[in-house]
Amino acid sequence: MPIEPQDLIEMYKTMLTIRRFEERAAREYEERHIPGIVHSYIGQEATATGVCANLRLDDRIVSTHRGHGHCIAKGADLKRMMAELYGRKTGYCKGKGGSMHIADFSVGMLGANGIVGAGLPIAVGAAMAAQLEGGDRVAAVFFGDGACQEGTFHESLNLASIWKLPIVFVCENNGYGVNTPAEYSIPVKDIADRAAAYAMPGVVVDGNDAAAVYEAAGRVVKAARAGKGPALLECKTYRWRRHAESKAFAELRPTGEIEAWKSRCPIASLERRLLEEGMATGQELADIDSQVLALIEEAVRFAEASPWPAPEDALEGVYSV
Amino acid sequence: MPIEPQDLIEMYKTMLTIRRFEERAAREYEERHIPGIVHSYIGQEATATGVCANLRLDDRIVSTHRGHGHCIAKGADLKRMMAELYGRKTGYCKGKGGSMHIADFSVGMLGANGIVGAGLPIAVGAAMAAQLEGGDRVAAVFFGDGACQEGTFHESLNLASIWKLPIVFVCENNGYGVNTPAEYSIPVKDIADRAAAYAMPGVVVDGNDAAAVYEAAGRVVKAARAGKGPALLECKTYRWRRHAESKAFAELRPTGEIEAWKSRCPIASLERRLLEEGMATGQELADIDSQVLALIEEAVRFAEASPWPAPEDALEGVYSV
Amino acid sequence: MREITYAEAAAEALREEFRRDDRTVHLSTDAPLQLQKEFGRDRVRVTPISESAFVGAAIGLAGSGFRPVVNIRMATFMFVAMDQFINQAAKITYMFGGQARFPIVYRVSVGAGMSMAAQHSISPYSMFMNIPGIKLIIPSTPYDMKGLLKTAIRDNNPVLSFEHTALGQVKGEAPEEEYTIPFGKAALRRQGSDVTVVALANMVHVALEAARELEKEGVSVEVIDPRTLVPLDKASIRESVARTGRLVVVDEACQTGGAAAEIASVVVEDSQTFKRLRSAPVRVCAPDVPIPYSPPMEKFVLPDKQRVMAAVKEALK
Amino acid sequence: MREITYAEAAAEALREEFRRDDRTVHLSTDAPLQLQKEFGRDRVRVTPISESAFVGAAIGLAGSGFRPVVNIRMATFMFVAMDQFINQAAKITYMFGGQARFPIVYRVSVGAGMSMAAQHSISPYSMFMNIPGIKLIIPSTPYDMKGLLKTAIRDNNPVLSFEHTALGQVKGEAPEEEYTIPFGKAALRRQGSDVTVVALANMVHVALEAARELEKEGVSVEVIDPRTLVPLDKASIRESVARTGRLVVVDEACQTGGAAAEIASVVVEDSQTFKRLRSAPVRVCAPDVPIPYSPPMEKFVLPDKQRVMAAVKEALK
Ligand SMILES: Cc1ncc(C[n+]2csc(CCOP(=O)(O)OP(=O)(O)O)c2C)c(N)n1
Ligand SMILES: Cc1ncc(C[n+]2csc(CCOP(=O)(O)OP(=O)(O)O)c2C)c(N)n1
Ligand SMILES: [Mg+2]
Ligand SMILES: [Mg+2]
Repeated sequence: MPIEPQDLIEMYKTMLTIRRFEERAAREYEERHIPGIVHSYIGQEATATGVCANLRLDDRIVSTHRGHGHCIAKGADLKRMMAELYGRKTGYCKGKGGSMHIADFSVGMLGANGIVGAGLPIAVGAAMAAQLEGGDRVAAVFFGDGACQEGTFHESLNLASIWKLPIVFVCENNGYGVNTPAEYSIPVKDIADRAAAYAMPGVVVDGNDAAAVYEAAGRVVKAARAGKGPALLECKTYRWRRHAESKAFAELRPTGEIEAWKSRCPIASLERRLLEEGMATGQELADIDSQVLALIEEAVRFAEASPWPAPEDALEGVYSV
Repeated sequence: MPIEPQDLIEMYKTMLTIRRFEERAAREYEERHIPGIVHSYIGQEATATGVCANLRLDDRIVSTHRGHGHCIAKGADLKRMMAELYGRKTGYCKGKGGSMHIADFSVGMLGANGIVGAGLPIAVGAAMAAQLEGGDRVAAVFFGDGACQEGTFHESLNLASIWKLPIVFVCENNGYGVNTPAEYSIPVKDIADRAAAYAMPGVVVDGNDAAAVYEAAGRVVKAARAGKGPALLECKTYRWRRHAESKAFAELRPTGEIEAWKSRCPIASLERRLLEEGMATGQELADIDSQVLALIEEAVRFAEASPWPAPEDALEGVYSV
Repeated sequence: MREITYAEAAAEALREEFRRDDRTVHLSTDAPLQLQKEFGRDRVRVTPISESAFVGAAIGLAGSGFRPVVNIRMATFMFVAMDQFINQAAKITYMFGGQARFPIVYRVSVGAGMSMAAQHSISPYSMFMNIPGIKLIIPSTPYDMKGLLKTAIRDNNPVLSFEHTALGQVKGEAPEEEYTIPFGKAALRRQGSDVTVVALANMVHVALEAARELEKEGVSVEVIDPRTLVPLDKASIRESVARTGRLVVVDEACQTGGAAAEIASVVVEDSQTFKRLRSAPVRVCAPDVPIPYSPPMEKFVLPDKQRVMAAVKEALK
Repeated sequence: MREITYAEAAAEALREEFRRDDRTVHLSTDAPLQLQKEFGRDRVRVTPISESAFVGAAIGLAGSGFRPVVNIRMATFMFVAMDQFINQAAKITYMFGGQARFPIVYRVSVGAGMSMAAQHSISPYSMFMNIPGIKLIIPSTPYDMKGLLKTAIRDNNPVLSFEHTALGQVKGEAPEEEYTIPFGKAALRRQGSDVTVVALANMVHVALEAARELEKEGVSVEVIDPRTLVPLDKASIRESVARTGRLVVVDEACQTGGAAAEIASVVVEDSQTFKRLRSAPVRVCAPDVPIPYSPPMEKFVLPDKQRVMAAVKEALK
């Protein structure tokens, strides 16, 4: 199916929302309105966006420590996200989870995860649920290049393959696990090459090109819906900021490399395309940005205005009734 | 290097030693002289034998729950092995380990292991030691087809590859993990195909042909010694007996299949070759068998005559001094 | 009443609950054949030896509306999947603010005594007691196995069932009629007035033997089986000790950092109970060694009737 | 005396021991840069995020004559490699009958207080106390960090070092001269006569604060820091409680099944000490919840000076 202008504009808006959310989260972290740790998704927006644009509300995703982008792309509410980062009672997790644990089961976002590689088995379970339900739901799981050296990567892809589960494994290869280059940790050229070890398709895509991700993901999602089993989609991308928003994490990557990737900004390039192909005017895009900024502002105000959890709230909710 | 008749005869003797040891262990288990659990290596003798025939005393191996064959092939002492099975003080582990934990560090046998897949990381460490030592030692690690679905398989092969460690990963594909067929658990045709995911050579060999194993292992061991890094060697073989020597383990494999593999006995086929190619006479082979049987008998007598550990010995040896 | 084995009790519990709720699914490296026959290979699924993957998959299943039962077989195999238990299953209900429920039953066998050596002879429940978010059951009889397991399958939380290897073929009464056993209610296995013995799993039987023997010597022993470790029925234990004034805890796990330490602490830290305590609590556990293979040594490390009797006498001094 | 930070103390310990013994090697997902500079990328090796592989590789290295130091970073990452700790590192010395030595140091950071949420705020030492075969150190000062870590590197067994996140930049005295600290000897952090407070890691400082405050109120608190949990200096703890007659244990891990339960048990089960105990032991721990993210809740669950003071007063009642 050829990509519609409307889809591109939607994706543009989603990416911009992620970008603005992350910029704001970084600022609020810097100003100590957000405690703990925040892993910025800036630079990788096209991946979550392109993949999730293929998903329905009833499809399920599982995310990582760098999960804000996945949440937004899957349709999570900015206000409740920001409130969670602020540690407020109105946050998605009532302030119990924070950045690394945002989830919104109502939109099929089954949770970020602070443990590298831990989301894959959980997503396999979600895909098994989809299979047992008998419909055409799918699951998608995001993880970094670093996670591909964890045992769970291997076990999960294998399980999904032998059971022909409707799941897409989305590797966001941003070139580094903290400061360790992917080329150091991974002896094969493309992580997607590993798909062969599980008899599933492995696809490499430019993770900074939303349209390309959308199309590549579209093909594997469609196959998964049709009962043809899982796939591994490797999106080559880059994070612009340090590993996490804290000076405790040194930035050891070469400056030139960071700048080079910034010049390949996924949002700017989609913007160029939209303008060049006449799918949107500069004014329209500026309007989108204003809308997005307003939403973010609203989210921050919501968070600020939200009550703190009572200290004793900590004692509740360990078990479900 | 072409295989020498003497090597074949040595391997014949090793295989026969394993066979006779296992036959006797099964009988002693049946007669309750051996407690706990015993996983028989019968049918798979060519694998341990062919691989270890390429190893020096100072090379190191790591084994599995089905480890007697590896011990014997690496040169462990039958008396101390049998004494360990008998739970005696003179056993390799002073009666503390039993069948699943026999080790003989003096011959580079770094231990059997009751946890599927757990030996691979340990062997990677042994290979790293070899590399740091700067000589040309290698490590080899044995594991089953079932272990290839554990996360440790993936992590270990990857680590060995990026560090170009001198190690051979020997997968003994006997077609089953307990009663689960390898084809059920593994979506690729050959486990060796997975080597590509770690940019290392993957080799498939007839695990019932000692000479073939010897030659295939020889090539990858040589490469490892030369600093060319690791390899994955898949030996296709079969176990003749149930998963373990206890009726608690049902035998669910098709009878025909078991019989078919018995007709491909690794020992009988090497025997045929030795005779056909005139490398040994029937008498010579019968003499070997007698010698082997005598050694096993001696091992059993040693075990029987050995003292039990004192109950309080249990309290000693948790820590090294 | 009808008698069935501990293993049969578990099978019955599963069959009944699988019939009752078609959102139940079963995962294990080897499927229970009867269950698979009745409910099919899809719902009763054989897994490869990939514990992290299938322990975690159960979480995804549960979070998607299913009620998985996972048989890990021996408790020791949990360690290759430990992150999925500790950081995922136990924490996500809380961490996600209660958005979703995670009804999962993980079954594992524990205990030693079969010369399986250190790796395969472990009773690691105490470590999960320190990880809030998973309920822990520890059936000691066929009756309890069935009733606790049924409650576990209906519970909306991860439940870990510690089932003792040595009890598999042990028979006991269990009615044909439907029943469940509530969590957090200890069973009073025997009434007594001199000493309270709290015992776990197989040790319940050892404690009862000791109690019968001691009765002949004129010592009246009360035996309490907590049945579930999380939640723990502190009230019953304290009430009993307040009455007898003496506590012995019997567990075959290693002593240091074991459940026995928690049970002793629960008793002594309650000032009302503490006041009534007439002698130092005694723990009867395995010493702090990996369980050895050879029978004389293994027998030596596992608590037995003699050690329990000695401990009771110690408490009576 | 010279002052250095807890983090610097660790770096010094490593540097000195790496100079002393060229069989030492270092594995971690991110290498300590100074150490790597001095000893090279081969001996100070960066690993992929493959904890099972490199935790296990350390065992193979140790069994082959090396002395690996592995920095896992946060304790929570141990769980993905748990089998290698529990079934391998801890057991093989014993299980192999002592044929080989396994000198390995595993370093992990523990503790909460940084709004890192449940997965990254864990203090799981008690579970390792129940697994014989690994020694456990828990330094609370720069001096101890250096001395204990040096002893750990020279020890011929697996040692797990629990290092508190909040202490990294805390300064303390440490001599330039070579020293080591023996395992199994508690540090008496403060002498007192009314109540014995046994505190772990960061809680040592909280306990000391509480003790200073209580002194103003005329209460004399003795503060003991066990320094190592395995081996545990039972004698010093019991001796102190026998003198004061009262015990408070402070630990920020969750209460149930924690180290505090073991310490309380060690005290009460000793009949001489029990006899001198004048009130119920009190545990001051985190309640049984996963550690929450939001500061007001996190602050609420972590033991603080007020709770310690209240516990001391409770013990004095
Ligand atoms: C099991 C585990 N080991 C280590 C860590 C610490 N850690 C957090 S993020 C990270 C890097 C992950 O790299 P990658 O998977 O490429 O994701 P990215 O951060 O690049 O998005 C590491 C090592 C962890 N959270 N979990
Ligand atoms: C982590 C773990 N899971 C499960 C088991 C139980 N188990 C012991 S042997 C075995 C089968 C192993 O199959 P394979 O690796 O093919 O070796 P084989 O027995 O065929 O030699 C299983 C499941 C175990 N020991 N460890
Ligand atoms: Mg990355
Ligand atoms: Mg097999």
